[in-house]
Amino acid sequence: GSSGEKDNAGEDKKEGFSVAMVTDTGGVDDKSFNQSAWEGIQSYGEDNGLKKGQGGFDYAQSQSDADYETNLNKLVRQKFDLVYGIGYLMTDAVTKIADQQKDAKFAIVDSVVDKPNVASITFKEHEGSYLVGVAAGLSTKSNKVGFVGGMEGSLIKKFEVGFVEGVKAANPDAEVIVQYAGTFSDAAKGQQVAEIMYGQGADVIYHAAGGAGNGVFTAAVDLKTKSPDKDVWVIGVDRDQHELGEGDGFNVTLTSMVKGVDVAVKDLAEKAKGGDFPGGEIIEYGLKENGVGIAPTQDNLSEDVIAKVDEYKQKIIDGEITVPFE
Amino acid sequence: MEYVIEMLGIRKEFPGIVANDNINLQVKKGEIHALLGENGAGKSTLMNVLFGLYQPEKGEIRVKGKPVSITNPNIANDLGIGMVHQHFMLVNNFSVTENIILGNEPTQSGKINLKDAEKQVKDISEKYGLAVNPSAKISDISVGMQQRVEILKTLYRGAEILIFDEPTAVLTPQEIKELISIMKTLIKEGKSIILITHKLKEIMEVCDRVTVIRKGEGIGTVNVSETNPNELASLMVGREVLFTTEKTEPKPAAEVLKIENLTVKDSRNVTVIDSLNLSVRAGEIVGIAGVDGNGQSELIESITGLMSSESGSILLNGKDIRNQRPRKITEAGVGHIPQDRHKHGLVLDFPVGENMVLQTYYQKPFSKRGVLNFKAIYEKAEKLIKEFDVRTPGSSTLARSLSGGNQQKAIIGREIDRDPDLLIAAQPTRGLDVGAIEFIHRRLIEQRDKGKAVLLISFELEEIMNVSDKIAVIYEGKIVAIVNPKETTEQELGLLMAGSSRREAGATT
Amino acid sequence: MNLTRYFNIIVPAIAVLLGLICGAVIMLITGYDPVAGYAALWNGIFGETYYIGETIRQLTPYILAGLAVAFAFRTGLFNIGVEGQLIVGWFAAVWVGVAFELPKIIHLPLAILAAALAGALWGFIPGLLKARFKVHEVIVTIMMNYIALYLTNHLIQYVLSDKGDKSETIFASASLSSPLFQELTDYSRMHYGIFLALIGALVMWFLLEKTTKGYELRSVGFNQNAAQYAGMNVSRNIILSMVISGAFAGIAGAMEGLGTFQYVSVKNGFTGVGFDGIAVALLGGNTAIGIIFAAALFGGLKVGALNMPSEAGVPYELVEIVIALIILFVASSYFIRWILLRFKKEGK
Amino acid sequence: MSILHMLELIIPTALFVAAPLIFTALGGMFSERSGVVNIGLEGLMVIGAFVAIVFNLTFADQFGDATPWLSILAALAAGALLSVLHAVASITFRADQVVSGVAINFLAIGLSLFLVKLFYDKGQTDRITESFSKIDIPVLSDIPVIGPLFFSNGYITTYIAILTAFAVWFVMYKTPFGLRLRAVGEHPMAADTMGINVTKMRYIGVILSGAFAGVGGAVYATIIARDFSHATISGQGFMALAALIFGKWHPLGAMGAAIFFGLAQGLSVIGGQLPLLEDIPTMYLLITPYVLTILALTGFIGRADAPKALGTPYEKGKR
Ligand SMILES: Nc1ncnc2c1ncn2[C@@H]1O[C@H](COP(=O)(O)OP(=O)(O)OP(=O)(O)O)[C@@H](O)[C@H]1O
Ligand SMILES: Nc1ncnc2c1ncn2[C@@H]1O[C@H](COP(=O)(O)OP(=O)(O)OP(=O)(O)O)[C@@H](O)[C@H]1O
Ligand SMILES: [Mg+2]
Ligand SMILES: [Mg+2]
Repeated sequence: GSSGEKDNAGEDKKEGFSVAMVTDTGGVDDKSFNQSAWEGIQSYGEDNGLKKGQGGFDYAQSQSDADYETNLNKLVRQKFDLVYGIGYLMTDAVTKIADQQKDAKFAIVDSVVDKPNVASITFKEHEGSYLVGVAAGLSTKSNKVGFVGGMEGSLIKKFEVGFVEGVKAANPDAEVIVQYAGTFSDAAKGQQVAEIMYGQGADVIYHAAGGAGNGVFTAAVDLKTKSPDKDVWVIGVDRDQHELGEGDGFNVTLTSMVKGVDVAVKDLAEKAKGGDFPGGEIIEYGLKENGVGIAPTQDNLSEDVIAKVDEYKQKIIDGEITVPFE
Repeated sequence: MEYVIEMLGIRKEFPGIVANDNINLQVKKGEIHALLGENGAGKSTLMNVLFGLYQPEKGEIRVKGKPVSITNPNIANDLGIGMVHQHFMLVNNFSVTENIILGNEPTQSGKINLKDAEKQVKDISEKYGLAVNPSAKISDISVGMQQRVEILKTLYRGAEILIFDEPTAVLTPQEIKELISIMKTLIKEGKSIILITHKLKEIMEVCDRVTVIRKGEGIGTVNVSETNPNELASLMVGREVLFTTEKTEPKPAAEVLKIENLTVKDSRNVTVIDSLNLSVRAGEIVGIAGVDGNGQSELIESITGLMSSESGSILLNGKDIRNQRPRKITEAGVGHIPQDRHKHGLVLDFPVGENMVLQTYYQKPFSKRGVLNFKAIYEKAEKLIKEFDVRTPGSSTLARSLSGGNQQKAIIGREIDRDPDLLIAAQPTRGLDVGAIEFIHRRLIEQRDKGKAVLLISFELEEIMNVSDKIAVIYEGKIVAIVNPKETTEQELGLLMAGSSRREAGATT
Repeated sequence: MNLTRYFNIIVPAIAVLLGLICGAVIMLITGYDPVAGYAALWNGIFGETYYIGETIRQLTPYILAGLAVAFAFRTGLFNIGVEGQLIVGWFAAVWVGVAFELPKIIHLPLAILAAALAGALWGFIPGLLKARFKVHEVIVTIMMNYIALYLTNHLIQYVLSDKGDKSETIFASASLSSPLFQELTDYSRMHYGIFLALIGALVMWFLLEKTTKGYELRSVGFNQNAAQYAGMNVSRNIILSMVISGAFAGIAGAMEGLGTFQYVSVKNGFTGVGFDGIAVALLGGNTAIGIIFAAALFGGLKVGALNMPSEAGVPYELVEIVIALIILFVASSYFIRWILLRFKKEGK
Repeated sequence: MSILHMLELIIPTALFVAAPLIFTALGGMFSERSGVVNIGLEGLMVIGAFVAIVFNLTFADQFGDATPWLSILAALAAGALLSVLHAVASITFRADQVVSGVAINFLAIGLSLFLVKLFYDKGQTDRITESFSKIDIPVLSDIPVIGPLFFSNGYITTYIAILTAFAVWFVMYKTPFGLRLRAVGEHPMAADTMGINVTKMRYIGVILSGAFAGVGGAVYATIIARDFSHATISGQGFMALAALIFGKWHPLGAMGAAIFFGLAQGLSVIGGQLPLLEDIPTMYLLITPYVLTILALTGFIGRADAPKALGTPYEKGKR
């Protein structure tokens, strides 16, 4: 239900630094970056004793891309001190509203908006993808791994390129099959692509395909259920997608490439609260900043592989390896 | 004498109209009882009440003396009442057998037993002399056979009392003859029949008694042996009716339509018109007589541009109009009263007014610079409605809600008003009452007298003989004979239409 | 006659009322506060000039999409392809918007024309296939929607950008955005397109009801055989109808491309506006004036509903349910009429 | 890649993609054959998907392995229930059938998401744990060539879908019920005069369509999506409608069309890996299924005749 907004509006306004976010059409529980961002905001709110609603922390869900601007505007009107736009799709909306509402503070995730009152948060997804690429290259037995992208574009390209580089670095003999599903939402398409890839002999598939990626997990789990002695793995994306790979007595999730949207969002809110809002700046979260990385659940990786991955990680952090992204 | 059916004091209302008011109808066992009345008099309504499709507001129905309440067709079926509807109630893409057994299918462990059904159909059809092909699709068989299927449907259900609603309106003379003999067989087998028809000749020929209704009210019942067509007609219309249309001698002038060696193939590449020659002069009515399916429709459609032809020429006032677009042909001076008024003649969902300019809407004064002038359109419509006695609540009433006769009058008005050099009238009086028929015939002759050419296609020999100045007999896509209506007989025409040559037919000249 | 007009107004009004009442009942049953919910909805539409502006912005493409569906419907065709036609229209408008810089008086009309042409082309194909090969327009338009989606996505990536996700922003000379409206509505995205939509409605009404061509199109819609008999070119009219319908849809796309967004981006799925257009058209009884009202209702509910979760904690989807019920009630107007007639009789 | 290997890869995936469409298109056929347009198939699938997932999540612990079966039954019931609304509006209240169907689509998505928020306080459900697994059909899968292509690595529901299509064909063309249903859709007044209750037949047709579409949605959600969100069913109902028309309102035709869609989509996936095609932009592969469908319709399938009375409410005595 509703509740709670009126009683704390008065007091909290003064000392509490309120934050809110606009989701894209995926919604706040998309098991992906919107959810991750919302977790970051919630965690910030709890740490600072804020309540959900006006004057505390909140989100506005977009039903279509026409709603981005309306929602951003609405949250500014509700006097949130910092408003996030989640996802590169919101770039233009944030640019425009930032122009109109010069006194308000904004942040955009996954994209860059060059305005003095906007902080841009981006991630080095290629670095994280490189690491899981290494894991895949070392874990494959068939020397064939797959990459399933959602829709083609510069963002997903970063995942693809990083992953392919990682595989090649760890296992020069491995072949990478790359296929785009053409959608971020159609699980059937993802499943079909994955089945065909596994059918071609791939044994590890990394997906960066949003909801379509669920189909990749489905394909793997069902294959494994049917032929338990066959090795099929999926590498999850954005969050630790361990639970998606759960089967009857096994798990097909090799590992996941996590993107610390929650970390970044919370981090920025704390900074802004402390009067240190990085307006006009681009904050890049890479391996070094702990903004991307390999998921903590690594049960299915062997000790050797984990050690090797850590080795590469250090090399990237140290600048010994520069991962390309296009 | 026992009555199998008694309808007493029946009243049926529709919103705003009383279709039946205090009508009595008593049918004796073993008789053919005619029901006569103008278009819209309420005949079909009364029969639909008897068949359980409508519920009467008042009145009693007795079957074999027992009062019954017929609330749906199933009950009528159970009481032994079967109906052959005015518009066939057949599913076109089903087979004959499927149509007959529908709703009453013989089954074998849940599956329709088609073999058994076909055998039953065959048995009944042999018993009553109703030749049908049980496995043929309805869309592939002739109208006559479709009607036999309708009759078989009722017999299959064990009907004792059969209602025929205008069964002959759609039949060719041959088919009518067959139907009459079928009805006689049925009576011999102990059935009773109620027959609705506008053709007084048929009533005189087969019926025992006739009940007349006028404007929803029962006028009375008379024995056929004690009456004559003139009396029946005036009973039903309420005034004197002339039967043979008054006609002066034709004054044929220049040739308006000249068809030479016309050949037409249908979609299956079968030759349906085969080097046909025909000529129609100004000031004369040429009637085309023929059995349905001998190329009449194709002939009309090729002249009017609705169908394309292979070769030959169609000259209108000397100019070839073959394979031109319909618009060109219309503009060249051809008027067309189509065979199927619902399919071609009208846009049923347009008001009567807009239907009146169906071919002329783009011309002045109905359209100016691409914009319609509704004032002019409705003025024209009002004028035609008056002139042609179209009975409609108004020119903005939808054409759909007019009766068939009035729809036909609207079309005829529209076509005649354009004053075409050649007027093609295809079955212009189908299903109409004698009053309306008289009116239409007069209009056709009027056109002729104004010096226009008229081409009349009809399956009714009587109509052809009465109205035409010259009769062209069509057989298998060819004109096989031209006869003078005054010098021929229905017998001779019938034989010619069946394909025998002039000499064989025993021409008098 | 008077009764018909009375019914034409009163029946939709009752349907809307019934829909809202059902919505309230649902909120009550599920433990939400209907008063707060509807207050939030109201505020989301009328609470601030900004929201009013946004509502008008939202209903603008709805009008045009509704006109597109209705135009085809009135001529006997079911255009499920408005969505695809809208997408290609959007793309074409933006393409022209970013490709040249021209005086506004040329540039803006050119961009709108491009959108109309693109939509028309997308309607032409199903129209042609229907007229020439009797292929069912419903399937072809469904397929064309997907083709439009993938094709424009590709072109956005490889033609309008360098493997990017969206185009540049259009030049101001091609923009429909209105400083005046923005000022009046506190920076909403309301734009001049609303005039275009209203003109569109006028055009559709005039074309169908008043012109010779409209008469032909309606004849073909009702009875192809009679139209052919009357000398009309049936095939050409079917194609024309789909082309005009597609052009309306294309212009709806221009509203998004030149008005609301000012750019075009890669789409993960359909915009939904084209499908909503079906509901708008049907709710508006396929008449121009009806569509304007239906679009206003739709636009208002959709924009206002965004305010419901935050202000009253009521899920946004409640409004979708209400919209569905309104459509259902309008569709079942036979029933409402029947009850009204009962009332009238008893009153007398 | 050899052709045979390619087929081995594509056909099983085509079959599972086709299964939900087959069920839904068969349902649509019942409705449309009885004369009622059902553009609400999409919404009916949504409700089926929603109910199946919610049921599965709620009862997985109680019912274990039987859960997916029971959740499909629940979806069947839910689809049937929602379709009653379409039936009442379009048959009893003589609503425009297209309008009513559009309303069903809106209602289904609105209602199910509303309930998801109400039940789980979030926008999409969790992932289900109980689903169907892949099987090889005993004996048949051992047949050389054909076995691996058609009878291995399939979901049981796919085989049920295909068998159902044949069963529906039998019902439609061999039983009194089918004959009557088709008669009602072709010429309701004729059926009426033969003592068939037109209203009843149409109600049955529409409710069956709801039941089948509910199953279609449930199969999609249970096997493919495995959770429920706003995007779970997005356009499959319209594709099923297209399959129905493509298949000329014939059960086996509809099944064939659905499998054709699956194959075309599979081809578009695998096309990216064929030597000749690998360099062409993905877009061409993505639009392949749709272009192929249009070409097929234009080239050799030709016109389809809808049931004659489709879309017209039946009123006794109306001309
Ligand atoms: N379903 C109906 N709804 C409203 N009015 C009707 C309906 N059916 C018939 N009527 C009215 O009842 C009157 C009688 O119609 P009916 O069909 O019984 O005439 P009919 O004698 O059979 O005419 P015809 O010779 O043309 O067949 C008509 O004038 C018509 O106005
Ligand atoms: N649903 C209806 N509403 C209003 N009038 C009707 C309706 N059904 C029939 N009628 C009227 O009933 C009368 C007779 O109907 P019927 O079906 O017998 O037509 P008809 O005049 O014989 O024409 P047709 O040439 O088509 O046989 C007509 O006046 C017609 O308008
Ligand atoms: Mg009659
Ligand atoms: Mg009649």
